[in-house]
Amino acid sequence: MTSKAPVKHSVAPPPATTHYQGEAEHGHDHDDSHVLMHHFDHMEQQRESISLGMWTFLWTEIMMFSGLFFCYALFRWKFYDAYLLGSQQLDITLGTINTFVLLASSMTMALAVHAAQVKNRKALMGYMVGTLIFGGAFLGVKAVEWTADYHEGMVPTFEFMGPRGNWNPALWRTTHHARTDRKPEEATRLAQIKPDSTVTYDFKHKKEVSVQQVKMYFMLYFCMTGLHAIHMIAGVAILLVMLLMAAGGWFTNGNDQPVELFGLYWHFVDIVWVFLFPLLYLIAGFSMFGGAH
Amino acid sequence: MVSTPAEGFTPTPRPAAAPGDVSVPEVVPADSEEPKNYLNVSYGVKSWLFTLDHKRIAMLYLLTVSLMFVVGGVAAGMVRLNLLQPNGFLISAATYNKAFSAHGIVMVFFFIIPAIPAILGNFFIPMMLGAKDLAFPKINLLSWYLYIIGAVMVLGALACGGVQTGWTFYAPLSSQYTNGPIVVVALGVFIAGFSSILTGLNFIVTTHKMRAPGLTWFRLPLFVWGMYATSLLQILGTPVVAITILLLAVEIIFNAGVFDASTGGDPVLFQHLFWFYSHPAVYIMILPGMAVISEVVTCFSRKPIFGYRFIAFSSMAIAILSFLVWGHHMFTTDQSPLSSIVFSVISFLVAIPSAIKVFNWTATLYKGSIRLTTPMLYSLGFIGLFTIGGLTGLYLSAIAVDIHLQDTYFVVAHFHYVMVGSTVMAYMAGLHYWWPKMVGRMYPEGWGQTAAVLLFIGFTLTFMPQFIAGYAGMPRRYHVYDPQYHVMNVLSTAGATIMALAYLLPFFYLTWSLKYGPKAGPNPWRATGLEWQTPSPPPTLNFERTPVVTIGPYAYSAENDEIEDARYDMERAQADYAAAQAKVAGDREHRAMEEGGASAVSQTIIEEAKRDL
Amino acid sequence: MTEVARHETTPGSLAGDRIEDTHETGHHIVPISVYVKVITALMVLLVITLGAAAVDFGKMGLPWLNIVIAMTIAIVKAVLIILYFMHVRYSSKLIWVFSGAAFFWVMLLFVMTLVDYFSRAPSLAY
Amino acid sequence: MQSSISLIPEAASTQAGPIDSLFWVLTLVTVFFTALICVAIAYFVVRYRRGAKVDRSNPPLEHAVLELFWTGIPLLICLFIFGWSTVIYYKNRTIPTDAMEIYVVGKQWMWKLQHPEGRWEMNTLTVPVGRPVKLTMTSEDVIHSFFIPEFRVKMDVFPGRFTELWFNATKPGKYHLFCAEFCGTYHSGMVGSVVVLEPAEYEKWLQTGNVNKSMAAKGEQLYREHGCSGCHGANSSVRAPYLEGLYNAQRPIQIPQAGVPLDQVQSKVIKADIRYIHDSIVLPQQEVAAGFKPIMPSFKGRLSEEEIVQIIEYIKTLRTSNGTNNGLSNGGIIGYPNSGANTPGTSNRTGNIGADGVRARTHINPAPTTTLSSPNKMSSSPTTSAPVRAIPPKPAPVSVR
Ligand code: HEA
Ligand code: HEA
Ligand code: HEC
Ligand code: CUA
Ligand SMILES: [Cu+2]
Repeated sequence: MTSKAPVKHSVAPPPATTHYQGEAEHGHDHDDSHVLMHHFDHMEQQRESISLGMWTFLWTEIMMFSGLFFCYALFRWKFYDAYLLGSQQLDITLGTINTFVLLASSMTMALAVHAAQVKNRKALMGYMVGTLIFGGAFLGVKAVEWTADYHEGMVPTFEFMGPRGNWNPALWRTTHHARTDRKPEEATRLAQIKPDSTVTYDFKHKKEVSVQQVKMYFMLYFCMTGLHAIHMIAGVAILLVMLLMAAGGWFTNGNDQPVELFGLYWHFVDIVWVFLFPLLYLIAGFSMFGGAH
Repeated sequence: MVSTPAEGFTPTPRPAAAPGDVSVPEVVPADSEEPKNYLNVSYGVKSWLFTLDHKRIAMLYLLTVSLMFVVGGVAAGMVRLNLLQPNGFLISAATYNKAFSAHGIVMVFFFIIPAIPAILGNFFIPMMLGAKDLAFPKINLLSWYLYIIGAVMVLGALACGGVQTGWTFYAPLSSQYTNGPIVVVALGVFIAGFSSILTGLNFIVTTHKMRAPGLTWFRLPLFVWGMYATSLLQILGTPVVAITILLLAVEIIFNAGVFDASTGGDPVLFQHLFWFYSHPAVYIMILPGMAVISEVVTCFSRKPIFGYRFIAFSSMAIAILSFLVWGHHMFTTDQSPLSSIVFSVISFLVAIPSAIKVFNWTATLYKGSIRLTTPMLYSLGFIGLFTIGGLTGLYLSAIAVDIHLQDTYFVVAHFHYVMVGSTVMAYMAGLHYWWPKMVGRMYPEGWGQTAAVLLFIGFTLTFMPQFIAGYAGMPRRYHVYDPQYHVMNVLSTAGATIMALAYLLPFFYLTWSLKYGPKAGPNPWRATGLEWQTPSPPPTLNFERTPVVTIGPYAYSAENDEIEDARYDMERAQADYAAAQAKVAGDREHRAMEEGGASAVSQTIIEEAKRDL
Repeated sequence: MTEVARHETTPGSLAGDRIEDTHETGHHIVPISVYVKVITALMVLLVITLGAAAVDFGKMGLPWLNIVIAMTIAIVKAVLIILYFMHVRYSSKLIWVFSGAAFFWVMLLFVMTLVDYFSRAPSLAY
Repeated sequence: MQSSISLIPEAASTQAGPIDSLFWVLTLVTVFFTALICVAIAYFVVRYRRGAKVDRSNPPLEHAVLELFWTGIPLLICLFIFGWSTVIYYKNRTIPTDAMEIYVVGKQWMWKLQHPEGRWEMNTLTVPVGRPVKLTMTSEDVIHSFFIPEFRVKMDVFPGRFTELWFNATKPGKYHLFCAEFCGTYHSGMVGSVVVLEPAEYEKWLQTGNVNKSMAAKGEQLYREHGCSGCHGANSSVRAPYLEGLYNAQRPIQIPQAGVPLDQVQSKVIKADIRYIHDSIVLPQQEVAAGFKPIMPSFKGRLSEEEIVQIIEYIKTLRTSNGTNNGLSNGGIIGYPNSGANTPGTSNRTGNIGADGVRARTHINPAPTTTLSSPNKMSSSPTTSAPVRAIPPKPAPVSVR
């Protein structure tokens, strides 16, 4: 058990040189956090304050995402068909893989916390690396997905890219599938697809949705997954730093709280995805695959 | 209220600073050569910009927030001046729109929301809790920097172009039909939002975890209760408006169509999300004001507050109810009648806690020993104006009447009564009340009282006519208006000039007092809060030892005052006595010198005399 | 091994057993076995989610069923993670409140706003 | 226009009365409580001023009864006012079935008002006294708000929806018309007046001035031009429902569901009101006339709001010989499983949309850039001096087709 700095448990204020430490929320900058900071009276108070702070921070995170979730809910309710069509453009396999990966990373993170608590440095580092790998994998898959989305013309237009931009329904998967059983009239219609027109997605029953509404789905899709990904990236970055610190035995000397706090953050990000996955990918499932059935 | 065991200083009672009294020479302990406090502990720009001391951060806020107030005020000056004539003689329509938009945005997001929490709360919550600092000093500093970044972005955007959106940024106007650096402003507000979130976070944790031993929830000063409720609102509301504003930016950049009716999007959705924050935000503005009033009113009626628990709980009631009424800003949209009615009834309910507070403050005066110092004047002004402002809120929450009043000057008058007449008054009250503690010097009482009265007059003259113009149907955000409203607007502008003056005075005399104000002892008001149990200005860690609290706040009593007075007179006598002795001693010494060679006797006498001092 | 751990985490300090089970997230050490159980549960739930989604209840005239199932499962997952991975189960009352409260406010946002949309003329919904 | 200072604006509609009385009661409450508080404060401040020799012995610190009292009284007052205001609100909101209709299109920064008889006005609304008038309003661009202080009525005007507003003017005269929702640079210029005439004069007025073909007549023309008749006409090969007697008829429609074959979708009966017809034109796929194929192309973007409204006026005039709802317009439901399900509704001629007080409830897709097709568009608007739109709106993604 390599513990570099022995834990201080002095109740007396440390020398003035002691740094303040207040950013446990942000998961980084954990120097001396196992030392009693001079504005706290004792370690217990410090620990509790910091973890309470973390939870409060998670409040704000939850409220922030909830705004997006509400927009999603509202328009899903209004434009179910558009959402259906939109979700069919996504790659459920990749989505599933990512969900799996993220849950796994939560597991490793939890184990990392455990390792820190039992002061097992090697295990701690191992689990951290594991979490890093999973987290990285998630981001990697997302990157793949997004590039695919781009090539399949699902990225809504930038103003400066002109009215069309990359946005091109004619490229969408479903429409591809649809081509298989296409009748002349739809052929013409499909050829005419413009960013502001409507697109047929169920040729059997002549169901059309406004491309604009599908676009709204994609906007929300990119906003939600984007915001989530930003959190992931931040998490991975922080975790890297913490890994180095862990190597130095920072968290296996009784100062396991930073790991635990980061765990809270990581699990929260995981939870967000747990909701995003079924909402964005699994609308009424695979039934519509291949356009007609 | 506090027994601080083995405390270095038992507070030397000071005469409450009535105009006459303050100038009384301090009774300085003999052994004091300029004690170290948070101001003189270190010098230099760096020591301020990188400080982690909540008191210094509060002072940073004081500076910047005041600046923003002037900016917003000057914008208001433009608005009012232009409305002097019905024909918009002064500035173009676009400029006018930019002026009131800037006014609203700056005043709301950069003046009133940070004003009391980030300045007074930051400075005094830790002290009232007997803590050495806020729980997260670094985050505290971070939030100030976020505020600065946001402010710079917004001011920059306003400087180069400005926006014509009003502070409400309604889509699709803001998203599609007007240009200008809206995205920059939006992001500025977004960032400033996080500043206020972090402040709230800090307060919540501090209040939960850093109370001094014995300081139970019901021994907390009501100021802390109020700030706690405010923090809840900040934490739960602000993120929503943040994401909404972000969505607006996305809407503008990517043309997302979420708020755009022509693509099936919903403009009303924006209003829902916006007001989900912005109504609680109005209580973010008023709750701190109420918190200040609760402190000041008790102190200057020398009497424990009336109905402590009711005031405390009403704050929490407001905090929760305020999340259920936002729809009352949308009565004339095509919001469904059902939800309009639901929102209406809850709006009426949320009025009740405020009513409770008002009545309890009034009852506190009963059998008090009231002195009309500047803070007290502001506070009484608050109670009166808030009553009017709040009750006119009831007009607006009555749907039938609001249909007529929505977006008229009646609304403008309403919210200036509650924001300016109430919150800004309370802010002024708090600033004067705690000024001696913050800078260690008294402000000139006479000037203070003059400004307070002037503000009250100017305010009433400015905004009372707007109620009338409003019910007569004058729509807000009008650059030119129907001549029938001319008279009211002239009155209003006249009032505004008086107000500007009334705000200018404090700028001057408070600055003046920094250097020339008479020294204030630890407790010039002889107040009971923990913050007064330590020197002014306080030392960096606030207290030399963590105080131990044994009883509730506000242990004021007129009888005590008499004893204190007596004690004060005694001390003063002693001081004179000592001075006299010193003089005598001096003479003796002198004579001894003349006699050539100081005798051991005279030496000892001198020593004694010196020690007496 | 948890037994050992218990003592190891609390090196004769203020943060000793006294607090361990009462407040203070994280001082209670959750045995690995629990984690394993939870993660298996999560994975199973994930599979169920997919399975349920594969069926399109819309065709059976129950278009709402898909989303209901999906959300219920998601909530269960979230609760599992919060309780065990985030240790709320072993935390102080305060943390219980804090971890729950946010969802209360999210509910306010959803309910109060949807009251408007649902009580508008029906044709908005299709 | 009264130019003197008016504390209370003239009350010139049936709605104004109740609102004013509620307003006065509220004022009473306000004055009372303000006086109460202020007097109490003044009294205490004087009586218990510092140094005054008065009895300060054992001051009360808490008084449950008092608290209850001043919680209860305000609560009662509040609930009373709430109840009253809500009643007024509902009364003022339910639109009389016999109200005459006028269409309002708001756009930056002017109002265009169209009388069904074809008379149109800019920024002036002329109405007869003593007759309920219903305004069906929509916007070409941003949110505006139609506000007549003297009538105490106001309603926001949205792009992409209909909102409704009604009033019943009680005295002839000229009143203010304001736009109350900030709508851009010349928001304050989006004002006009409401002229209330004696019924006789009104009739006269309708004939004079810039009458162009009645809306219906215009609509008929468009109906032909855009090939509506080609499908809906009596002798057309396409299987499209006849529109005779459609207006206000009970129509069985089907709302397509994801993955459900249309012929298996349960049909439901709704009233073919303005909103429905409007949507059938711009979003035909949204609600399909039961038993028909959803082959009608959308006319979104091809027809301006104004034109659509004219077509609707025309469709309203389409009546069958016997004046009843033509069974055929339920779609001669041939060989469709659910045909038995829906019986032809009977038309309630008196029925008027929104009689249930329900507001516009759709998102139609106006083309924000289309301009009002009126000969002298700006001349009559006060903002002539100003450019019509200082800031050209970004082309709404949908507008061009
Ligand atoms: C500090 C900020 C603040 C505060 C405290 C309030 C307090 C209240 N406000 Fe206000 N309000 C605003 C700031 C504030 N408001 C702003 C900025 C706007 C406009 C935003 C915009 O459009 O730009 C606005 C707009 C606004 C509207 C929308 C108007 C419209 O646009 O059509 C409504 C409608 O219900 C409303 C209602 C109320 C009510 C019921 C209260 C209540 O909380 C008041 C409670 C207080 C009292 C009731 C007085 C004390 C009680 C007594 C003395 C006892 C007697 C009491 C009774 C008999 C009940 N406000
Ligand atoms: C805390 C918030 C706050 C504060 C303090 C104020 C303060 C004032 N407001 Fe404010 N006001 C709002 C919040 C606030 N306002 C909001 C949210 C809106 C809605 C905006 C919108 O519609 O989007 C609004 C709108 C608004 C309007 C309506 C504009 C319109 O709808 O067309 C008017 C008009 O009279 C007005 C006037 C004033 C005046 C005269 C003051 C005075 O109290 C200001 C006095 C202060 C000073 C003048 C600064 C200090 C003095 C000096 C530095 C001296 C030098 C300055 C001069 C000589 C000018 N305000
Ligand atoms: C391609 C042929 C076609 C054209 C052209 C056409 N329609 Fe239709 N219309 C239909 C069909 C088929 C339906 C029934 C299915 C549906 O409701 O979508 C219909 C339905 C309607 C309905 C609903 C009628 C009901 O009974 O519910 C209205 C109203 C209507 N059309 C108006 C118009 C107008 C106005 C135009 C011209 C601007 C027009 N249509 C042009 C084919 C057409
Ligand atoms: Cu139109 Cu303001
Ligand atoms: Cu409000």
